[in-house]
Amino acid sequence: MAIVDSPVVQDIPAAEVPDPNEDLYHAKSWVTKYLFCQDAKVIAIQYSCTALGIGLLGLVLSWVMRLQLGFPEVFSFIEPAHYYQFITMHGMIMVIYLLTALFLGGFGNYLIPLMLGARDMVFPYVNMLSYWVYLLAVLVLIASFFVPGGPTGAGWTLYPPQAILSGTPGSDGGIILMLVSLSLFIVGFTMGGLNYVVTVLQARTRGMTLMRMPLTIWGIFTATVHALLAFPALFVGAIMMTLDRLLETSFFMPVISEMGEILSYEGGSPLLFQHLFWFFGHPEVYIVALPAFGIVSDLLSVHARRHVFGYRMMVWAIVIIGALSFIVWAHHMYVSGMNPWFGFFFATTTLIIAVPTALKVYNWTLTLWRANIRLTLPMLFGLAFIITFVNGGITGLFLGNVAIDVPLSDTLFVVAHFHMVMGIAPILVVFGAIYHWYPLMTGRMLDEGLGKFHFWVTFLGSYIIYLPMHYLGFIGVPRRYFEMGETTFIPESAQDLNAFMTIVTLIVGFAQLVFLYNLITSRKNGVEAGPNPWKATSLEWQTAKTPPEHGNFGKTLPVVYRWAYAYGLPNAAQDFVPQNLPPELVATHVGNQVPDTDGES
Amino acid sequence: MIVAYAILLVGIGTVVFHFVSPWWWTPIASNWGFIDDVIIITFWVTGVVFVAVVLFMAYCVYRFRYKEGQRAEYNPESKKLEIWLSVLTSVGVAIMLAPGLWAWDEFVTVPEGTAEFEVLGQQWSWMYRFPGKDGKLGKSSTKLIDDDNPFGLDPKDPNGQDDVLIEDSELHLPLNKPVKVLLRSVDVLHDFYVPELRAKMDMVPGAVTYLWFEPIRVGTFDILCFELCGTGHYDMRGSLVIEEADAFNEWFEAQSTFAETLARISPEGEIEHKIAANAAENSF
Amino acid sequence: MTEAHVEGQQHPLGVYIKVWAWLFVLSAFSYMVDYYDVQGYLRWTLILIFMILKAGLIIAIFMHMAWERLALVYAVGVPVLAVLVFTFLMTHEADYTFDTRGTFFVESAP
Amino acid sequence: MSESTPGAIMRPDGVEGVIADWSSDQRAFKKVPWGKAMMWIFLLSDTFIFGCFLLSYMTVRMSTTVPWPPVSDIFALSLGGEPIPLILIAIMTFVLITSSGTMVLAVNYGYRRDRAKTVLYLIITAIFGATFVGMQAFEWTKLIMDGVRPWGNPFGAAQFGSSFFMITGFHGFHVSVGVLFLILIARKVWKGEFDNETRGFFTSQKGRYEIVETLGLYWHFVDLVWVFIFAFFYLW
Ligand code: HEA
Ligand code: HEA
Ligand code: CUA
Ligand SMILES: [Cu+2]
Repeated sequence: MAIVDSPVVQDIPAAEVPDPNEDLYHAKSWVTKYLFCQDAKVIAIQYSCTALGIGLLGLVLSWVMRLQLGFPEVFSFIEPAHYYQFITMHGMIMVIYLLTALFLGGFGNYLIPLMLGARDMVFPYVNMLSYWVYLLAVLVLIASFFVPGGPTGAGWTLYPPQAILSGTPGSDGGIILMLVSLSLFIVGFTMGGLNYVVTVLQARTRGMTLMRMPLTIWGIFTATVHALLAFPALFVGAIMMTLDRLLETSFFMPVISEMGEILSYEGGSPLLFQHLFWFFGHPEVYIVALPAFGIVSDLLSVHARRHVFGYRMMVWAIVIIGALSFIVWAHHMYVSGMNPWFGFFFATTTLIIAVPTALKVYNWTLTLWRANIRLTLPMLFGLAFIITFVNGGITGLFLGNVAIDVPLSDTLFVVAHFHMVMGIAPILVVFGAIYHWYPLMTGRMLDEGLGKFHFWVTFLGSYIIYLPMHYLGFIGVPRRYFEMGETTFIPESAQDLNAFMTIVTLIVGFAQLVFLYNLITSRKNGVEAGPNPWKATSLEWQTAKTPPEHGNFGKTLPVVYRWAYAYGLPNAAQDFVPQNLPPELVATHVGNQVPDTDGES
Repeated sequence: MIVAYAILLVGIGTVVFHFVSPWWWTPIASNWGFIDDVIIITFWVTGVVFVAVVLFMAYCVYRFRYKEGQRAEYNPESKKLEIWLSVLTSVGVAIMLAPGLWAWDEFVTVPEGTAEFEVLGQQWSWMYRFPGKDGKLGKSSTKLIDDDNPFGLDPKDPNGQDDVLIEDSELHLPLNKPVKVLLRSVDVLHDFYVPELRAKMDMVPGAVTYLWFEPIRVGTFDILCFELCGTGHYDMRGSLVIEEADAFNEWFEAQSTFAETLARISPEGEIEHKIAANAAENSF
Repeated sequence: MTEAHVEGQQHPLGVYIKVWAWLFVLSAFSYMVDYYDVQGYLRWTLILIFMILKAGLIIAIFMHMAWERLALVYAVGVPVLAVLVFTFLMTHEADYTFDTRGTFFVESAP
Repeated sequence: MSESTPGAIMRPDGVEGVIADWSSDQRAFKKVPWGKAMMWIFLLSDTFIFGCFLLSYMTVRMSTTVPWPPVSDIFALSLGGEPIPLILIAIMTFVLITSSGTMVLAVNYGYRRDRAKTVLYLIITAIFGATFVGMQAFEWTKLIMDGVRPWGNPFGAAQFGSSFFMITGFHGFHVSVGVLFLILIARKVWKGEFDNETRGFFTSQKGRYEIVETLGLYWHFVDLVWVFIFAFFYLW
């Protein structure tokens, strides 16, 4: 407990590095201030808006997909090829262009410097480039909707040979633009990612040890490291597939007889791509999950007015999950025809990962124990996250247990699993985080009433979409089917259930529009937040101004004396003690912020 | 208050739904019942934890809701509790994993002497090939595929001459006879799955994959392609008829062999009709 | 060579020259393996040994890893294990593919 | 080698030092400037890229049933009538190693604030680098004239050509980028931008001699990758 116990502060060592960024670069013109801006906070907002914008497209695609599934043959404009293009784009947009970009580019950029007491990222210029390359990747992605043949319909997993053969929609231009867009995304992300990692490792303020960082930062940091090491596999896969498609090399292509015609490929290995893809893909799902883990810990702690339970275990769990997730990838390939021997290895590693994850879940709930829980919006989203994540994680255990995956793989059970654990749980955290940090970014609160509506509809709605979907998976209903048609084994009632899920999807979708409205109007009309409205301890709320200005803090950087979870300290004057409150003031200080960081004073 | 009830409701609702929902396994028709059992085990282990976590949360939200002036307990960690929880979880994992691995071992280990046949996938239809009297399938090559030789069999391989070719999506298998299914694709990835059999495996062009099972129930079942293979993926269906050995043999005899199809193409051509003197006992 | 830690990484030129020479020698050795047409396990072992020695020298001396604090060394070195595991597994995967091809396919042009 | 900086605490060595460094404040890699830390992490990421390239090459080579072409004969070159196997590759290897040697000298002189020598060695390094790329181009031309294409070749497995062009192409791209930066940095050193800490035109960050070391890391990495390519692609 020595590390976390804050009343007894160890010495803050003398500065090794004097405020290394005090001579900040200052923008000279409107263009460099708002458009090509190098301030991480502006870049963060650019990232977030772009990601939410493209996410909205992903959402609309999901409605169209659901319409087809719920009411087959009603919407004649949806052809099979379109359907496959929609699911592909939906999956890819949601996982990569929305969640990865939002958590790392958006939240990462905003929160890392602020929470660590840095003035900016270490390489602001590269950081800015990162956003513009990301934007370019998004534009290329959108462009693929307009090329002849449309976007690719190979599924977001892009498995060759089909991805580049003519039997799959979008195999002319669509797949190439997809691969180009992914490569651009990776290049752009790498520029940003190096910034996040180096900032965390090398640019913390005095007293901010790694073991005092808020879990948000731990989550984002580990996810970024993950991304830097996992994206290379996708990058290499994308390059090789581009070559296979354009130059007819045979990396992934064996001899193929397509529609009676023998193609010129020979000797390649389709499974190689799957390994590369999942060597990236599995870490990728944790890239999406780990920031959510971190952020939700902070949301729960702040709004339960209690420290996170078992902070050190939480940190180690993140790190262990991170490390293990590089050796579980082939659990997506149990029935891919790979070497059967792998099943034993990967099932074991996969289920081992459940142990640190389970500990995180326990610690979240134990954070609530003997707390003083305020049911604010971020808290509600946090609670809902735990439920949906446990539900989705547990179904992961079914799939991870190799023999069980045999009947369940590629059924709707898998779709239900990953929507529960990825499409809902982290999305709920995103919403909670937006309700939590919006006041910091804009100085105003989001509307509470609209927020409650948004919460209940989204949480309950999406839960009842995906819970029953598991059972369709048990029946044996396949995923990625344009329509089921006649079968001997699927009961009539399954179609009614599908229609029900579609209707709920549309209702949930409507709630998102309400959220969007709230997001836009509250910028002008929201209640003034004032400094540190949630009475939080972490540094981002201790800035001189709300919203923080360029350079984040006042003349001097804050000095950190304790961990970020000093809530309910017995001998403190109030129920929270900011990280930078000098020890001698703990017993007396009352107020939302620590006095002398108030900038100009 | 409402929130606590809502959480409670979600937890209880989930359990109730599990027991009353009309949607559940399609009745099994193969020897893989053990996989279903492992699922039931997993349901119990994870279900208990799910309910425990949700109930605990509901209780906390109800009991420790905000009161002005109240302070939360300050007690950052408890080694003892965390060790206990890790151990219990690990035990839970072991209870699920052990039977799972055992079942997988069964699944990938084909018993000696199991009869083989081949399923051939292509966009977007199924074909099947049985070994003839010799019990051996001839070698193939995708390069040899043409209209006259849709399976791409090697005409020079004596084992292939008596192979029985079924250019139709309907497959028949005899009851209670274990079979090893060799899966081959000529173009893209496909996946052979019959929900009642519980066994599926991808078909990979440029390789041959396999699975095995023993049919234990007579009936006609759907064969579906379970790996996205292009626009026609959803329409790539077949049917599997499991029947008594007599009925099967009758069907089987009516099919033609590779040699016969070759002969049909070039009647005057010399075709060596090699039939292994002693038919292997693992033939159909 | 720790005395010269005043400003960044400064080391006597002698070390660099020696390592440079060694790199030449080792490269020459690995070239000899091919030139004299050594085959089989001996070939692979020799190639690997020379490769690892060369790589080690470059990383340790030219890239100054030998003088860095272990915190950095581990941070850079440990993740590479993931690639090694991946490679190891892929050898088994490739072997398996090769075997099924040999068992079931004929190698013949139309 | 405990070292003490004014005002800093004594740092233990070895594994204890790892723990001490990682649990300290401000920075985890002591005395490592931001640029260098960034380069190391970038190189780690790049290692994964090259690792994936090489293991993909390994996988396709091991799984194809078509025999692999006789590499050492294909890369043989006739010098004075006799074909000598792999000779060009051997020369390229020596060129790259030499450039690595000159680079390390440039870094060294940079830290000694010896502007002229730094520039000299940077330029020499760039020249060797460019020579390497030139020989690579020659190699490609020769191979293409022999009929090797990304999609096939007369000597054996098609994956030989595709892997060759892809891997050496990607490596050559790294070398070329390195040459560009060598010239760029040489120019900056020459103009004294690192002595008076001029701010970069784009980045508006101060120029420092550390940049030479950072660039050095990149250059040695390119050499390092070649060691593996040489072993696995040409010799194996
Ligand atoms: C955020 C994303 C995310 C997360 C966190 C996870 C988490 C997990 N996933 Fe999931 N998964 C996906 C996203 C994610 N997954 C996606 C996108 C796909 C499909 C891709 C595609 O094919 O398109 C997929 C597919 C997928 C498959 C492949 C299925 C198939 O295609 O056949 C498998 C198989 O092993 C799997 C397993 C797991 C496991 C074991 C976990 C574990 O990490 C879960 C751990 C969590 C818990 C276990 C819950 C908490 C624990 C407790 C409360 C204690 C109770 C536990 C015990 C008693 C042990 N997932
Ligand atoms: C994070 C990832 C994510 C998210 C959020 C979603 C959200 C949804 N998804 Fe999707 N989905 C995937 C990832 C995701 N999905 C992936 C990877 C696939 C596989 C593709 C493939 O097979 O190749 C898939 C496939 C998939 C299918 C299967 C298609 C098939 O196999 O035939 C279906 C069918 O119902 C579906 C439906 C939905 C629905 C109804 C929603 C939602 O409507 C659920 C409820 C909505 C919300 C909770 C709100 C979400 C909010 C936003 C997206 C932010 C929007 C921005 C603003 C409000 C500003 N998705
Ligand atoms: Cu064949 Cu899907
Ligand atoms: Cu996974």
